[in-house]
Amino acid sequence: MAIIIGENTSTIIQGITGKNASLHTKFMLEYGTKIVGGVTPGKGGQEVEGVRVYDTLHECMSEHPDATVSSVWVPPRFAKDAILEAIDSGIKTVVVITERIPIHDMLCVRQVAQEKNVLVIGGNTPGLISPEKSLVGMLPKITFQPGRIGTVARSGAVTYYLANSLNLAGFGESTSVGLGGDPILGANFEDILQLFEADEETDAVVMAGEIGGVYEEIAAPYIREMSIPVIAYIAGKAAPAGKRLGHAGAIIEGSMGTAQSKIDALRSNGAIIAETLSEIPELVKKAISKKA
Amino acid sequence: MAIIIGENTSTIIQGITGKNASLHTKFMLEYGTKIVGGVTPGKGGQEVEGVRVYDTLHECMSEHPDATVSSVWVPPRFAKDAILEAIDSGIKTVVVITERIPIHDMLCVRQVAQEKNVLVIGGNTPGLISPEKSLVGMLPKITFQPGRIGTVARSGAVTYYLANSLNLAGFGESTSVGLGGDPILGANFEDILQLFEADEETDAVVMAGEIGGVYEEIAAPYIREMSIPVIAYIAGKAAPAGKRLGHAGAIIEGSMGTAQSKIDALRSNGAIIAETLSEIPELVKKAISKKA
Amino acid sequence: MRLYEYEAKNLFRRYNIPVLDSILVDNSSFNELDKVAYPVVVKAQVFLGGRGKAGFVQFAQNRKEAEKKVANMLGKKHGSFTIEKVLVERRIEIDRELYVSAAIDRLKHEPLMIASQKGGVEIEVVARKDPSAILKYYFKIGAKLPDFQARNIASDLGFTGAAMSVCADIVLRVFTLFVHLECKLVEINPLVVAHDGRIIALDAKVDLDEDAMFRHHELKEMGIVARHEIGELTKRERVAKAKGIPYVDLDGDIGVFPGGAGFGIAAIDLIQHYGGKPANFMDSGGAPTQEKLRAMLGLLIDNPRVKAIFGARFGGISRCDDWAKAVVQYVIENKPKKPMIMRMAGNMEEAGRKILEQAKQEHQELFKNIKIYAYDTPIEEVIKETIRIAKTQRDAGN
Amino acid sequence: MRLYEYEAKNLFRRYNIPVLDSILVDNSSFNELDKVAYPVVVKAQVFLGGRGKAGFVQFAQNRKEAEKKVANMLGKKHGSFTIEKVLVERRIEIDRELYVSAAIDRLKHEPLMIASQKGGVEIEVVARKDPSAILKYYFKIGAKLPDFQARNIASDLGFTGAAMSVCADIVLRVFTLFVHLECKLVEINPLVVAHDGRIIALDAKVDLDEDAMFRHHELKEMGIVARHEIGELTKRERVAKAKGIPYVDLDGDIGVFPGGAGFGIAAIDLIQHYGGKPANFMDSGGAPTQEKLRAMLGLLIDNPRVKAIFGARFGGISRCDDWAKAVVQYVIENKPKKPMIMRMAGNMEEAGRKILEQAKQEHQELFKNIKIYAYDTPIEEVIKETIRIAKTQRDAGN
Repeated sequence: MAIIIGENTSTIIQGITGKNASLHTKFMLEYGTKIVGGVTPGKGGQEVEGVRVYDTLHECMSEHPDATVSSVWVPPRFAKDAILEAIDSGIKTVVVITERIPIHDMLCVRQVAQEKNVLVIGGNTPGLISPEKSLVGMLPKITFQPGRIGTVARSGAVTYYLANSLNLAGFGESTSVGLGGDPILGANFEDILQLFEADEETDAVVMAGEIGGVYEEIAAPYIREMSIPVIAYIAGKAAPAGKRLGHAGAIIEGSMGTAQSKIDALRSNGAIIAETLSEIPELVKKAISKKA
Repeated sequence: MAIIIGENTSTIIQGITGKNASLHTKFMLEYGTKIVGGVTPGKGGQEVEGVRVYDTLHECMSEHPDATVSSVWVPPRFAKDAILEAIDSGIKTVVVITERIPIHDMLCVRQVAQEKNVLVIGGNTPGLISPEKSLVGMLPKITFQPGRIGTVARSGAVTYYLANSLNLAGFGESTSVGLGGDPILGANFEDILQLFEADEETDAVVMAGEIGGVYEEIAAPYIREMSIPVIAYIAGKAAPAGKRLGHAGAIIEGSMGTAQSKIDALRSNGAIIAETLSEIPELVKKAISKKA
Repeated sequence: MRLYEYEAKNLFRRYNIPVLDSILVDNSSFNELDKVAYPVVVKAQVFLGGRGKAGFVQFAQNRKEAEKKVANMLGKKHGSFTIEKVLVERRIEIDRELYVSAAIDRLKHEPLMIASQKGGVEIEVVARKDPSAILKYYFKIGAKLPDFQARNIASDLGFTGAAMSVCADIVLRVFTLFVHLECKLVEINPLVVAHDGRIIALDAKVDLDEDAMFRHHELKEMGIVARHEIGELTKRERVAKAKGIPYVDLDGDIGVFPGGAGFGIAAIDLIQHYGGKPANFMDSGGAPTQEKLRAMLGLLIDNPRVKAIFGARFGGISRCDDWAKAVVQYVIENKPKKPMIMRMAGNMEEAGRKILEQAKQEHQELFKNIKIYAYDTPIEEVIKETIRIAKTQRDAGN
Repeated sequence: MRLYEYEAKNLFRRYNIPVLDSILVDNSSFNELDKVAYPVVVKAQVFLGGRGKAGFVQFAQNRKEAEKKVANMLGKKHGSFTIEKVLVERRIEIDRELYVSAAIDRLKHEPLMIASQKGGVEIEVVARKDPSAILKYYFKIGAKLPDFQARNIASDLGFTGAAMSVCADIVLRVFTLFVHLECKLVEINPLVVAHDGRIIALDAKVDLDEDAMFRHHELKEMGIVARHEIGELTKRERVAKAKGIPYVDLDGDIGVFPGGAGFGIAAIDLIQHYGGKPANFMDSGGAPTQEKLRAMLGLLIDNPRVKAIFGARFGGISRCDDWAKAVVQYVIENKPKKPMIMRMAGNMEEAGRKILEQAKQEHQELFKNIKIYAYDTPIEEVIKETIRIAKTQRDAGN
């Protein structure tokens, strides 16, 4: 099964004519992602990698009403409008690659997404992948293998690393989801954990958080309700507190959001804590065999 | 029974320290209206006719949680905020005396009122009266007598006239409601007709509309569903078409809103049409006796 | 409050909605015609529709022809309007005529944008015969029109690519103008695609909410102020307007001195119903001052057509005693001879009655033609009596 | 991005939020002290909290005393900050200290206003021990704060009558500033009631969203631009900043050359976990240019503390081949002697590998200290090797 995207998921690329978007459209198509159309206002009628470009998502959807996923690659100042357009057009999951979206814009997007029950992943997400089925975003395909472990991480590089080390240990992923690095995100850990919990082809979930923000703490209570094991890792234990680190999601703010507060919240709700990335495959193995 | 206001209805006056508001507060109190407080921002702590003035409606409501009606007498530029304050504070019926409220302000008010299920009467209403029980607004008490006829009119003077002629013919009113003369109103005929229909002490309703606007046409289909007779009168048959009459609600616009289009809509839905104000008492008498 | 085309286009320029360069010509500025490129369109500036059919939109190939057509138009009447200004614009080649507006749906009480690919003078016919060609986009008051919605409208208007973006910007600006200035209507009909590809608002209609104008000082700076807008005013209407009294001359002989907003219309109905002819419509507004009440009375007394005056005061926010005081003071100061038949009821009725009684006793001669009835006399009786007295006056040649 | 108190107060003035007149003094502008009325408060301009306890808020009775205290403060360190400017304000008598802010609740993802009658330095203690004294008012982003809500807040702050209206205006302006400039935080602590009845923002904190600053040109006009704000920058941090590279010096000897946003933090964790000491934090951002990649490498090579460099490229939007090209070009041009141990996997890994192999063959000597592992070597192995090599280097005295 996998979550959110599968082999038949029709996907639209917003901002498809951009340099990165068109390059990764090529990669996604090569991977097998079913891209049914692209949108760039003012460039309707063009083609990118054989994909037709529309002026509006509405127009694109009227020709491809089966599309459920769109991915946003537009510059930050246009991101809010692009996401709202996707929500308004009936898209169910919006994967927002754009990074550094203004915070107030994202607060507005969250509000509308919640009202309309739409899953917005990102901004500043590398995307998500259901290996050998579909890839939406810019994850490097080589890192991922099909399997029964779900992964969800805030950092793109950690997502790749996780998959890499799971694969080296003989595991593969049902789906790997990058939540994104912007300070205000659409989907949080809990949203994705719920999807994995409901997925019959996911045996365990690895979640990788980091210092800064409160997403890990918010998700913790839900872990207690889950039937599949959750292995959690928090990056940034060694990060210098009080110094501002460039990755916006990793700023240490207030008393919340320290590595320790996150680890405590997760552990006390039944998550299996990995002290380092390296020990994750071993912990996954144990958790699954214990359950079986 | 009566509708909206009865002898025990706790009422608040917004803008109570204004010249007209304080004068009519006196009249309302004399009539027996239970005014529990007044609000004028910046004048908290004063008294008007023995009624305590609060800075905020919130503060007033926290001391008088039983209040269900408030009446707005503030200048037009503050009316929107005062009405929204009333809605936010849990008031169920807002009687807006203020006239010439900007149209976009009233559109906003209507939107919020609808969401929160609050009845906003006016703007530019003379108010409403349940004779010998309660009076909210500036209707002249002398004109009204208790009885079993409901009246609802757009113009204040027509409301007075109606009651006057019904009384001279031996009838009285359960409640008389002035909808108000502004171009965009809160409550419309249908809202009030529904309340009269549900009121056990109302035997018939007289509705008096006028040229301009679409309120009469909108209400017409509901009349068909009513069990009590509706006698309807439309003022302005003799008004010079195409000339702008000062009473904003009476502007002839487009093909809708002519006296004839209103009369046709009302008649075809079962209303008894009065050609002149004068024949109303006779029509009421007939309608009631026919039904009994 | 409707604006003239040239005023609306000035607003359009302020909001960067593309319009043609144009010049405004009146009797004193024919030399403006040197400043425009020919051929041109000459358009009378009037509020009333149908100016095209009435011959008040004309083409001119050159300055000479334009001058002739302008001169011909100025001073003519369109309905009750005298044409005082004409707008002269370059005539352009047009490929398509579209329709775009922002308006208020009074049935749903919601603002909306309306767009159609079938713009032009026949848009009402399209709306009736082919409603699917008229697209409606509702929005919440207070909310911004999202950019994507503007693009959807531009796309629905048949634009693609770069032209879609240009049109979406125009749609956004129409919306912005509508919201910023709290309009009742902003309408472009037609919005045209010129032969050279430009998208231009060829006509412009803006209807403002007078009651919101106090918030928009920029309008005053542009010379747009609240005004009487329908037809040419009579002398008396001008006087009334200057005093802030809504007043319209009618052609009967019974002066109507109403009390209480809204009753003026019903009073006219009643007078006509009983066979009388009202001489005017008038509205006192919510709480008229003494001075205003006296001015209202003065308008009727000074009108030679008026044979008798019908007055009615339902005292609400406007108190009977104030009303009585104003009447008494007017009578004492002006010693009018015309009969006045009135009815006074409502708020402060007793106090009003005392004032009138006392004045009547002190100035018996002055008040001999003045009758003021109370609560217990039906208004029909008062009206019938007024009609009867007016007839007597007419018959007596007064 | 936090602002200095004086910058925040300039914004407050722009939004008509009442603050005291003040002067800004640095080493070159002591004569400004003539322009203020005494007694005064002298406040160090730093981002770090706790300046009061650290002695960086002082009173002065007269100019002489003020000059001494200013001179004493300038150049001192508060945490890692050097105090470069002080703000000097008239000292006033205070009756009450309140708290007002507009902020973002990151648990609910909603903006809100916060108010408390118990303002002052102990507000955090109040929040912990007496949470009911902290009032929260959530609002929807995009919506205006209704006037009545501002009045409710003013009323909840204990104001009545005219003072309530004054305070409600301040609350509205705080809201407006927060929304207009898309702030993360606008905070007044304390908002004071002066003995003479005035309501004044005695302190001012504003935290801006750097990612929204492109929309707010007025900030640039006021001299407020995106900047590194925490502590004093090291020389290398200044260089990095000038090149747009997020970089923080740490005190270890392993240079971290990350690839892919977010991995920098995890890399530091891993190095520490295996007993190594990272020399820096660095972030490449989403899609670094060749030039930026070479600059990042240069920062590490030029750092004498760095004994070995650990690099990792997970090619996503940043492609492995681009990364490999940048490394090769840097090595050929700069002939670095420091060992570099790297791992490259992901997007365009094959192409990257070819570039590296070819360079290695062509420049064997230059690449002898450079090892680049692939997808199939776990990153822990690469890190462990880096730590081992760094130790060898250290032991060898390199």
